[in-house]
Amino acid sequence: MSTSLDGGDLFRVHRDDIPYVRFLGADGQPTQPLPEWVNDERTMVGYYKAMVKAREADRKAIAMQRTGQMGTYPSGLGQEAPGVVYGSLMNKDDVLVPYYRDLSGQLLRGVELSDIYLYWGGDERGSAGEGYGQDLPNCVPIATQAGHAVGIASAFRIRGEQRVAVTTCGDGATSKGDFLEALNLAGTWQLPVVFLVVNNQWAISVPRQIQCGAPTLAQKGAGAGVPCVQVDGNDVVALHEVIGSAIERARKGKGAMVIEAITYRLGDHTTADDATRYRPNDEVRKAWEEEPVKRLQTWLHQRGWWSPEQETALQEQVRSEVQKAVEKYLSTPLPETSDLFDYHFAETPIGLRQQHEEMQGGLSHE
Amino acid sequence: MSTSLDGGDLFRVHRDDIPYVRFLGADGQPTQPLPEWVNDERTMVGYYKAMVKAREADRKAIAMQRTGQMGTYPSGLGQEAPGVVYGSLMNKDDVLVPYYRDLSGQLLRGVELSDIYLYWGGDERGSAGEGYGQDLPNCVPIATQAGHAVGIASAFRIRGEQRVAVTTCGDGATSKGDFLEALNLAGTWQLPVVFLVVNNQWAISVPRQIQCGAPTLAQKGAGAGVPCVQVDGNDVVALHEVIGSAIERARKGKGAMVIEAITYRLGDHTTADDATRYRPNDEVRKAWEEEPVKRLQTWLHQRGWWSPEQETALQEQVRSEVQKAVEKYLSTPLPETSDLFDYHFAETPIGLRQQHEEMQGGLSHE
Amino acid sequence: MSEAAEKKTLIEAVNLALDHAMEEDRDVVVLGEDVGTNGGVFRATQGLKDKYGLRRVMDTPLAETLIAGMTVGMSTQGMKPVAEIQFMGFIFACMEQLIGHAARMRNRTRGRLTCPMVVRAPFGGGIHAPEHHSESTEALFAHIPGLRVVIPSSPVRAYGLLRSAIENPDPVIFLEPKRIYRVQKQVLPDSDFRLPLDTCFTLREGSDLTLVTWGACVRECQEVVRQLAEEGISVELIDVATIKPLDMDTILASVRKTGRCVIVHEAARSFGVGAEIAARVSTDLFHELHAPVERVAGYDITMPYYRMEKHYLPDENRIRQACLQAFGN
Amino acid sequence: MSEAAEKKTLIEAVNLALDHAMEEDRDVVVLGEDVGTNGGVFRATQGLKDKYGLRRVMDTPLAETLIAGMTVGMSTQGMKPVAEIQFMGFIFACMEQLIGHAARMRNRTRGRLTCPMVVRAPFGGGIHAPEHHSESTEALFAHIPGLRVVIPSSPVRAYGLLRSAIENPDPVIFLEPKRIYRVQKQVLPDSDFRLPLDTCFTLREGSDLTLVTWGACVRECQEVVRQLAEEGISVELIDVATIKPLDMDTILASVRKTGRCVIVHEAARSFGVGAEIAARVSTDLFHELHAPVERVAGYDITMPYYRMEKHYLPDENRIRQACLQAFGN
Ligand SMILES: Cc1ncc(C[n+]2csc(CCOP(=O)(O)OP(=O)(O)O)c2C)c(N)n1
Ligand SMILES: Cc1ncc(C[n+]2csc(CCOP(=O)(O)OP(=O)(O)O)c2C)c(N)n1
Ligand SMILES: [Mg+2]
Ligand SMILES: [Mg+2]
Repeated sequence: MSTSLDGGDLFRVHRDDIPYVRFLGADGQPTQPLPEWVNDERTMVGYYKAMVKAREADRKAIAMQRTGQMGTYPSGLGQEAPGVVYGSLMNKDDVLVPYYRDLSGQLLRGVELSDIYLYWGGDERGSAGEGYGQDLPNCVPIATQAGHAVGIASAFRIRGEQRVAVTTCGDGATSKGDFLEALNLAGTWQLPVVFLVVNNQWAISVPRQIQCGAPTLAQKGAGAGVPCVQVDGNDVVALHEVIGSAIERARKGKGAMVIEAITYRLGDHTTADDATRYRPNDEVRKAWEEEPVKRLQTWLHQRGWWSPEQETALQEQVRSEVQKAVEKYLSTPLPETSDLFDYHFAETPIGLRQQHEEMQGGLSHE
Repeated sequence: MSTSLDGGDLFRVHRDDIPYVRFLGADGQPTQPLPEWVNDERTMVGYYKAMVKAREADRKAIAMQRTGQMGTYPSGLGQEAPGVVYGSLMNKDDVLVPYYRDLSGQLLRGVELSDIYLYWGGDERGSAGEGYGQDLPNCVPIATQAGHAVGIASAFRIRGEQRVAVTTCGDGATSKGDFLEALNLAGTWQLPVVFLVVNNQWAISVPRQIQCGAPTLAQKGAGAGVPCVQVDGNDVVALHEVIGSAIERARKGKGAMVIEAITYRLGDHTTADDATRYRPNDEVRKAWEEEPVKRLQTWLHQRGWWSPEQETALQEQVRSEVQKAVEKYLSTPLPETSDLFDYHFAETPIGLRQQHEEMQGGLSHE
Repeated sequence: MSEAAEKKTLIEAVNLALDHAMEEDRDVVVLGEDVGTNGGVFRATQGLKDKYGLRRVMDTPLAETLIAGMTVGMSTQGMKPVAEIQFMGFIFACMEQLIGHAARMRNRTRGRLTCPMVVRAPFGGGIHAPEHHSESTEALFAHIPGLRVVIPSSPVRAYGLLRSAIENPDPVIFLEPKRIYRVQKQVLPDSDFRLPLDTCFTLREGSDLTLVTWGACVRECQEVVRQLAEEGISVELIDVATIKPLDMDTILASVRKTGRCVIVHEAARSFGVGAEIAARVSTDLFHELHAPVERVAGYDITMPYYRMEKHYLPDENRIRQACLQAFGN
Repeated sequence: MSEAAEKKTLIEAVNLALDHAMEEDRDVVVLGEDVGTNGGVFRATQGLKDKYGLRRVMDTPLAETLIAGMTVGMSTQGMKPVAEIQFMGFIFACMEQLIGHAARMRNRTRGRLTCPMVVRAPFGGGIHAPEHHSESTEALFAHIPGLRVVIPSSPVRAYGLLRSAIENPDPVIFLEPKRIYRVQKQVLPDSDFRLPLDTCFTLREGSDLTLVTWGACVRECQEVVRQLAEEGISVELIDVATIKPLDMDTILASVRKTGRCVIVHEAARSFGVGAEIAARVSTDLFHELHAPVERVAGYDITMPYYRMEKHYLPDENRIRQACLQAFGN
């Protein structure tokens, strides 16, 4: 076989400059001039407080799991930042389409922590609370939520509403067809949806480089006609800039965006996992140096907006708030067995009602 | 919500220069210096003859359908070029993983035309012929063949074989998760597979721009870490260059490639379709000016390798070859009813054997 | 002429039901492959794009998983999307969304979010179609808690059931027997006409045997019922129509009366919908049955390509034999 | 100590079967999510990557459709891939490949290409897992012509059936009841040990009633059989194990003897595998049955989250009641 093409050019992986946005370095020092809005103390301190609360809520969930008070739980340790940012920037009537590691965002969206505990405690009512508004509940089958997000965004467009759907997923999820098909639709139809890929470097035991041969996950947008960007996922300033712009743009009818937030899963995949089986300690140690809470704390300190006293008070406050949620969760009585039957259809068919009676009677006869 | 990012840069759709390769223009004139191998008369005339034969085979299939001698048939009219090229360039022990519009390629791979007719004539034995070698049969569920191709390529890699899988699909197929998931694996594992996207501008009635918002389909490779290129799909020289390089590169263990061959579906989607319902005549008329057979004929004429006498002889020859296949097809007796049962498992379970007896007896009793 | 013009085929009834539903409720939208300008490969959505515009009649990219997923998403917003899957053979990519989300959203959120959606798909064989264009796998959906499965067998029932399906607050898999898309014309009732989604239709009353079927097979069954009537055997013919939730009460009441039951369906026999009906009838009417329940169904093989498909499909002869057998012949 | 070391749990038996199969045949490869360094989330593939290397133990990207598709492709090349789907709740994205290709390749090519592949998945509830981690939808696969469905219920059967499944020239869906992954230890036979893929296992002979089950429910059934024996009722216990092709001969022979049949499974009752067995037994043994065939199964609801899952799972009490009922109690 003979060909004359210069393979050098033809065969490179195309990647033009996917932007990477960062404002606060790992040491809490600005890496470039900070945007104006950073001068708003409430916003910046708010981000900090929200992350601290999410972390405490997370810690408590793991503790409860260890003592048999909760089921398998996926910790969000280290990736609190994207959630507090989108949770702050979305309008109440926007719709969040989360995956299962979005505790920090859900709290800011108004979901009750006790509901989140209830969900992981094995109770469907944990996804029923008023705090969710129209937000979708946790999504367990990876990437399937991406389809919902573009459907919701389509509904906004059909109805001419100025609302935005924000959907999150992990790095692993970007390999699944659901994500890619949804992205393609969003690009074709210019839908008001933001895809936030929380790249925490691992999909259970599978590292980022085994998920995808492309240099960035953001560039999955390229093939779908969707603009894409990488952002430091532990830097609330960069996240605010990027997520904020993407939401604003979507709201204006200018279409979708893929954001790859680079962060790290500091904990095990879930409480059922043991990450030391597959992950070098070194890597985790290094990742701790990048983590978002300390980083922002340092910056707030320097800015003069945060003191050890405030820290102590905050820790106390979040502990007590979390404890209240724990108590509410633990004291939630079991549902009626009828609950297991009554929500399959708007009106429960007679056959199901009979099966419920059977369950109550402890009888197997039809 | 305030952000300071300059949206202009952040929000463009990333697309660096996806190469577009063409050598012979629509008028049969070179658009750039031709590669050396073009001086091989046998190759160039061979491509011509193969396209002419494919076109006659196609014409005949439609004619048979119109007269009730064949089922629904998807014409390949206008997109004969990619097939004759990959069909010539692949090694016999490479594996073709086609879609359903690959007649021209399958013929060159050695598949008997009568088998292809038999398949569209509603007979499974049309995919059984020896001519297929290890090639996969036609694939009807869109894009699902892409998964097979990367599986086959994985098998080559595991066994250390220097073989290549070539898989084809349409423009519509690039929207389906199967294609995108397979592409991602090929990029991650650097598999010896070539993805040939035959962009004929339409997926039944859905035009290219409704499939995807990106400027090229080739760039789907970018998000998967796979090099990608566009090529004039009606230009056998360009196709030879690009497909040849991709196969060679894959064989050397350098990984996968996405090739978007730009062509046009000159006919209806299938004999069950009526493209005038949704497609402007003008567009079709223009597309005829780009079609591959005339283009190559013009070039061969100018080169002095083709005469009206040769053309007459060729037409006669292909008609008689095709007619032989038609006769073979039409005279193929129905299979035994046992054929319907005997190929579900290597050894047919007793229950199925009983069902076959039931079928023979015309009885419904189990 | 105008009389005849009012008569509609099954596919035209589907088209009209969609049209009326869209006219009456702005939240009803249609999406799928080729549903726009082309009006669907069977013309189920013909004319809708011109009438209701691109926003409500959406040609999607070629991606069934996406179609199912976005339909779920839209419906959580209270829209009433009607998705078309071009052929049932291509519905399998929707399974994760249908099983994992459509069927569960209400239960998962204890009623906070719901999926008032319809997924339509032509199904079944007998039209000389290519591979993958003739499947009937209604059993896969029937087994899933939270889904409704509906199958019309006439233009009138297609209209009434589809209107109800679209208005129903839960996800409905609406399977259209394409073999009879155009074989029968009926005058449709007016646009208020609805049919219940949880009741079998007794198409003919009888006293000696209950023949239970649905979809395209209703036609062959009707013919057999006619033949048997001539021979003095009175058959009660039930069109199940709403496969899930299954209206066993109607079926049981009938077999209680007749003492004999034959079930006919096109899908592969084993683990098909007929198995559930046969099991229920056999167990619940253990003491009333005069003869074993028989099933006439497709064989446990992949639907053959079209040259041989007629050997697969239950025909009048097989149905008739099974009925006669219930009388000891 | 060394004695005890030889005893294996069901999951260890799976691991050993994979190990031996890979040792004996270079064409056997393992692929899936987290099957490499992590050894699978249940440790089914533990140690295999170290022993057989990255080429034969492949961590795939997170994409079940892909996993199924590439498994089909590999197997057409004569490899014998064993794919792991992490939980059965995530197998639905594989359906198009399994139904459309794995099950059909041999038939489609009249034997030219085949799919000697295995898809393994842990299934069933009872381990307090999160949503989507407790499904049992074996009926969906059983209905598909061309697939085999195999479910082991003990370490020994897991070993013998998995070895056979891997060697079998056709696609096998191999479902592992994760609730009993670690509840029982057995000494495994040597590496030549195989079990047939088309035969039910009669775990205990009896004369008064046939109890038919599979998977994790075998345990509860065994306990009920023990209890009933004390009460003077002799129960024959059948572990179906090979759901498809279904060995009705063994089941029918047993019920012909006992005259009574109870079927137990964890999946939702309606349109489940039990329906087919009940239908066949009822029809084929119409004149021999002393009592109606009863099914004890999951209710027709989505498996509840774990706080309430025990209400869903068939328990000894329900099984026992159903058995007694067959005697008119
Ligand atoms: C469709 C599907 N397949 C497999 C799983 C099992 N699983 C749960 S989480 C996970 C890894 C997800 O990784 P990633 O997307 O990176 O998100 P992360 O957990 O790291 O936040 C897997 C494989 C699942 N939940 N859904
Ligand atoms: C999964 C699936 N969905 C839908 C179809 C029906 N269908 C057959 S061909 C086709 C369009 C394919 O378009 P494209 O990929 O561009 O290939 P072309 O036919 O243009 O060559 C569709 C929707 C199918 N065969 N498979
Ligand atoms: Mg991750
Ligand atoms: Mg096309």
